[in-house]
Amino acid sequence: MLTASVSAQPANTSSADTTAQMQAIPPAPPVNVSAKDRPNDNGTGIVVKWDASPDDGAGRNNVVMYKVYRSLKPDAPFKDWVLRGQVPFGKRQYTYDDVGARDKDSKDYFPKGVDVYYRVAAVAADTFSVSGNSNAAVASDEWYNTTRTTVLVFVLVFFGFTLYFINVAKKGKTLYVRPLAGIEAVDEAIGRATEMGKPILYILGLGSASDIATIASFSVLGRVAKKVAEYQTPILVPCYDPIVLTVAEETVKTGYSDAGRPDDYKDDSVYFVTQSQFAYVAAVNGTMLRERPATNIYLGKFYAESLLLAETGAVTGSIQISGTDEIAQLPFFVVACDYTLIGEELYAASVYLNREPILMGTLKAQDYYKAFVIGVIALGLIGRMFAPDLLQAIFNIH
Amino acid sequence: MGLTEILWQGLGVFFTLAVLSFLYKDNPFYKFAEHVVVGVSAGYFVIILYYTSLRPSLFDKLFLENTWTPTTGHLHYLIPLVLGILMWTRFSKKWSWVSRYSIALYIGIATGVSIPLEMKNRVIEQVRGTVLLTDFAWSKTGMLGLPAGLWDVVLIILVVCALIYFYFSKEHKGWFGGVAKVGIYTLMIGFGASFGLTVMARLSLFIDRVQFVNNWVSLVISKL
Amino acid sequence: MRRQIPLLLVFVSGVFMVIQYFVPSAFAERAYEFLIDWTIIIGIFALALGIWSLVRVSYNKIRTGHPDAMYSAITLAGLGLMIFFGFEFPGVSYKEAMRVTQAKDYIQSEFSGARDAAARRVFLPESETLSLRPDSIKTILTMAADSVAHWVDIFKTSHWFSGADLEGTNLAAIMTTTEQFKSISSQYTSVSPSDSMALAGLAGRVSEVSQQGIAAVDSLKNLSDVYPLTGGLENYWFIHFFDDVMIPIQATMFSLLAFFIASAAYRAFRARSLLSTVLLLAAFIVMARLLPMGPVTIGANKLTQWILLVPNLAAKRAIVIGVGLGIVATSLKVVLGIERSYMGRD
Amino acid sequence: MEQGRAQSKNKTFSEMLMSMDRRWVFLVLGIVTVGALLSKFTIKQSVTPEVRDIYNFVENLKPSDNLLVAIDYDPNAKAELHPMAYAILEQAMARKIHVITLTLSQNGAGLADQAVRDVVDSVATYDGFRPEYGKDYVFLGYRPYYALVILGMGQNFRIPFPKDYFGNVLDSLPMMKRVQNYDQIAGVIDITGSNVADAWIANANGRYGVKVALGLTGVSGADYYPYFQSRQIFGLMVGMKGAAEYETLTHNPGPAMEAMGVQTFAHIVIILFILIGNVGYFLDRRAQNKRARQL
Repeated sequence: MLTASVSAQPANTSSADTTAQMQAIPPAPPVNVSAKDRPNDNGTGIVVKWDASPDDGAGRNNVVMYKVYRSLKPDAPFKDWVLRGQVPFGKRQYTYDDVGARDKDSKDYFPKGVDVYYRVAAVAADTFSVSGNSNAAVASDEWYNTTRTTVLVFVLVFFGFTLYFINVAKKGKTLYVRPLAGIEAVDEAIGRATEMGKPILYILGLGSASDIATIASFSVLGRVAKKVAEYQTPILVPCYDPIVLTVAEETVKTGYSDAGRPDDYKDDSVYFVTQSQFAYVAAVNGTMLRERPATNIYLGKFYAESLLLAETGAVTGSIQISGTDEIAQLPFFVVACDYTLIGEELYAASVYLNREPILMGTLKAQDYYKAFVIGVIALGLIGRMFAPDLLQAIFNIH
Repeated sequence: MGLTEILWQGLGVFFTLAVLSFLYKDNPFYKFAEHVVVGVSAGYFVIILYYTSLRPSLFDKLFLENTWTPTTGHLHYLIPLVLGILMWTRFSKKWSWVSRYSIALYIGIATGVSIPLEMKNRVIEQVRGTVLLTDFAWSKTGMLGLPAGLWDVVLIILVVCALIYFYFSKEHKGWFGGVAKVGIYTLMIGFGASFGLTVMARLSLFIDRVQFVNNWVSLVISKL
Repeated sequence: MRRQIPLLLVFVSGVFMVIQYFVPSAFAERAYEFLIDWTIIIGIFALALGIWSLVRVSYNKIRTGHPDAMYSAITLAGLGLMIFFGFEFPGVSYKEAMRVTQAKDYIQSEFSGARDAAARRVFLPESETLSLRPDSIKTILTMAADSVAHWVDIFKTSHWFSGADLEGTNLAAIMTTTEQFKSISSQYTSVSPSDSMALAGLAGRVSEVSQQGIAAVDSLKNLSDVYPLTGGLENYWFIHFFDDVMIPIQATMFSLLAFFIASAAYRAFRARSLLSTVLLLAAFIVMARLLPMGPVTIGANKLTQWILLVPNLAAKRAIVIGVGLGIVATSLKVVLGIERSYMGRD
Repeated sequence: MEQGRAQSKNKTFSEMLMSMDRRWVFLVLGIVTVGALLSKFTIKQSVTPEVRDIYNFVENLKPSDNLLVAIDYDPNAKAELHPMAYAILEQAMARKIHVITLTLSQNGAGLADQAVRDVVDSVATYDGFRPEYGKDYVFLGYRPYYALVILGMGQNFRIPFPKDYFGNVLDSLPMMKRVQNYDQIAGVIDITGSNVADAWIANANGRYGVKVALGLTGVSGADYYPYFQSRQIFGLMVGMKGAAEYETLTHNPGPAMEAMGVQTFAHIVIILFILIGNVGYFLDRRAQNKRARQL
């Protein structure tokens, strides 16, 4: 056990009464220091455990914190031990995750697959004492993260529901689906645009093609393009993200060819504006006032600019159908637009428009899964009384 | 503040007023500001993405600094380079279908990541919040003078009602319809409140613009 | 060939990404980072298609004598000038330009610490108050962005626990990853074995960029002087076009919301049905907190707390669960190839 | 929702109220906001109990009591939180209460130092005496690892702060001689925009039982009301409105009251327009029902 006491008080300590209890006697060191590989990681972590020093809270010289040191050689002089972390006092048993970096050239590289030793110092006001060496431990990475089992279960149950209801739908069992005002308005709105001979403005939002809300919006765009081709109504699709531009072009062309009019597709109907939020909105607002579209459809990811679009659209007197999964923007769409698809309804829109049995099956699966989630909440609340730590473990995902 | 600085800021003030004129009606000043910012911002992003993403994460890995001699060890970065160039097949009508390979990978990776991640971040996290974090403290005085535990129970009931509102495959009639109605009313109260909350933040945006113009005007007056 | 293989590619890459989530091993982690880099790179190449579309549409308007032809010319001029000023000319090497810009105004200012550029370590003086002055932050960020591995380490030469520590404390390592400029906030993570609160202020200060709302526009602007943009980005015209053209227009577009919130409230908050009355009342109560009407305001304040912590929270929770299920369902449909409209038809 | 854009002559009064051209809304809101802003218009805020409790607490302190004010924010949260710090420091120093200030935000030392100096100057000019460093107020500066600092002060201020911001040993400051740990501190007021607030609640109030009050930014403030209800904190100021309420209580109008003056006026305008819209709507519907009954 190595003790070193270096007094912090400069020689000229003035009045004694307030600093009397600052003895130089070091606190007792922590005990039972042990180390083992950190589970569920990429081989760059060791978990260090130790019991509190007898001076922690009760003893002569209160411990304020513990410092964890690491070395590759057990008998290295103390100055070669590397400080890895600090933990405040106040518990009976302590644990510290010593985590480093994966690639070799980084400063904080954690040596993988070699014996590593630990010492823990109990530190008081200005003295400290260091424990003996821990056992040797080796960091290694694992092939399955056990803490993510809960996610695996939730995903597999969802997968199971979806497969089951797709088969049910394939056997031709008709599935009831409640009416969705926003979607029924799409056909009516396109008809209105045709009568007025005005274009339809379709905005896919500020998301990139990797945002699932944008992907859901593509499927609606495909259906709208097919109808627009049949009714010979112009369509305008100003895009914010270059990849969304390419995929939107592809989707609208498909809609026109589905309606048997591939050559009616005009090149400039799907066009790129810019990748900056408010410059994009300035341009789209300008287009709204000049082209006076009869119908504006906003489906996808929207941020602070949602109200700018919706309120300008309201001035031009067009029917506005909106839908997003950005919860912060839903209030503005609900207030300013005629119809709003709230969160999950945006994702159900493609099912409503295609009405293919398989898609209806996936929607049915989603509903049953909601019942499953409500069941889990109920079970969790009851389970909390009987096995709280099991519940903690289930939801401790990292 | 030199004269040129004042002139440049004056340009900023001009554009501020040009955009505010949109409130009255569409006019040449707004059209000018709109078309300028579209061009300038598009150009800005070309430069920013080139310097901050394309060079560091691709060119610097493939080629030694500022020379065309290829580095070793990063050859697997040739794949994204090829996929990126495949996107350019869209310039030609005939070969544009080749770009589907890049788009396929782009969307495949994005959707694949979302399945477990969104299940955890959105669904499991909310269930955890509802199950673990509500402490049903009946003794503690909660909001509106009623016990805190009561509001935890009300919260869970409202979450279930709102979830039921989103049911697609069941007729919203009878008791089921009633529960769904409670759900939609919860949503509407929530939307109304968040609308009201943002009024203050949006007003201060306009206040900042007024101060920007005001500072410039008083600066010019003081210089005259 | 034109659709089957791409759809197969979607399936394979999708399934791999699902499995990779459950495998913590170093290999899976490297593969994940590499694939995410792919999507960023593909996105940037696609930008050329976007710019081409913008140029083509503007040019067509000019060619066909569209009434707004003059304005389309202005857009093309803005685009051309910005790219012209932004690109540095050959000769000045990219790395050299970076060092020149950084050396110019960041290092000379009174940064009193020592810089060990080779080992990418910064030693800060043992000042009683470790309050990092702005120029120290700039130096640290510059070194991190300058290095190939994007690491820099902050060492403090002695610890406030006198006597207890023999070697400088490794306070934190500031790491920058080259993500898209848009998500710059995630670029600066403070990663450190010991408590990272020491420099969280540093990371926190830059992370506001990702919060939409007021900070978004302003911090994008003042960030450009902290983040060591390189090359032509220090060009006089490029900076002024950014500061005096882009920022004022974007900030003022953003501020229009103050008026539109008022007109939307006037137009839409009508007690037509019980539902719209409830919506109106909730907004009314929250706004009433600010009225100078004594007991009414205090009552409104209490009610607002209740609305925010019970109905609003319940609504948010239900929507988030619903959206989560919607996302997983849609992703599953895309990976399994059930949803394929985005792929187009051959 | 047909938007009545055409301005037809024979609009009934209710129709006029109900579907006024929205540009009137813009005009009135614009004039009111610009007018209130340029005329530095301030309104007395109606004060909520959670802010009044902090004011009463400081008001009831005796001159020899020690008040710990933690200025734990950095420049980007300054707009909302600086007015709170100034108002509290001024109230305490003017009443000769011993004020200990420190900061746990790593970019906050400069801000805290500036706030303390400004308040000392304003107390000297308005209250006729100049508070003396070391006797009336002390500034301890910044320390990393905020959790450890709060815990350390529970045992002894000298553990995390052997010296103050200017390098004086703590014991050389008369005011600090009798202060060992939280037992000699009447209360802590933490002003922050970060989760340092949680550490003050858990480590200071939770473990050592010292009274803690919070001053928070508007964004993070909403989630801390439950702590006020459960008495873990004895007071709570949130955002620009909280700061304006405190300025109202201490009768020295400052930046917060000005900012809130404009906001309050603009909110009144918006609420009036909503009422006008609804009055018009009801009059119109009643007129229609009457006409329907006559047919």
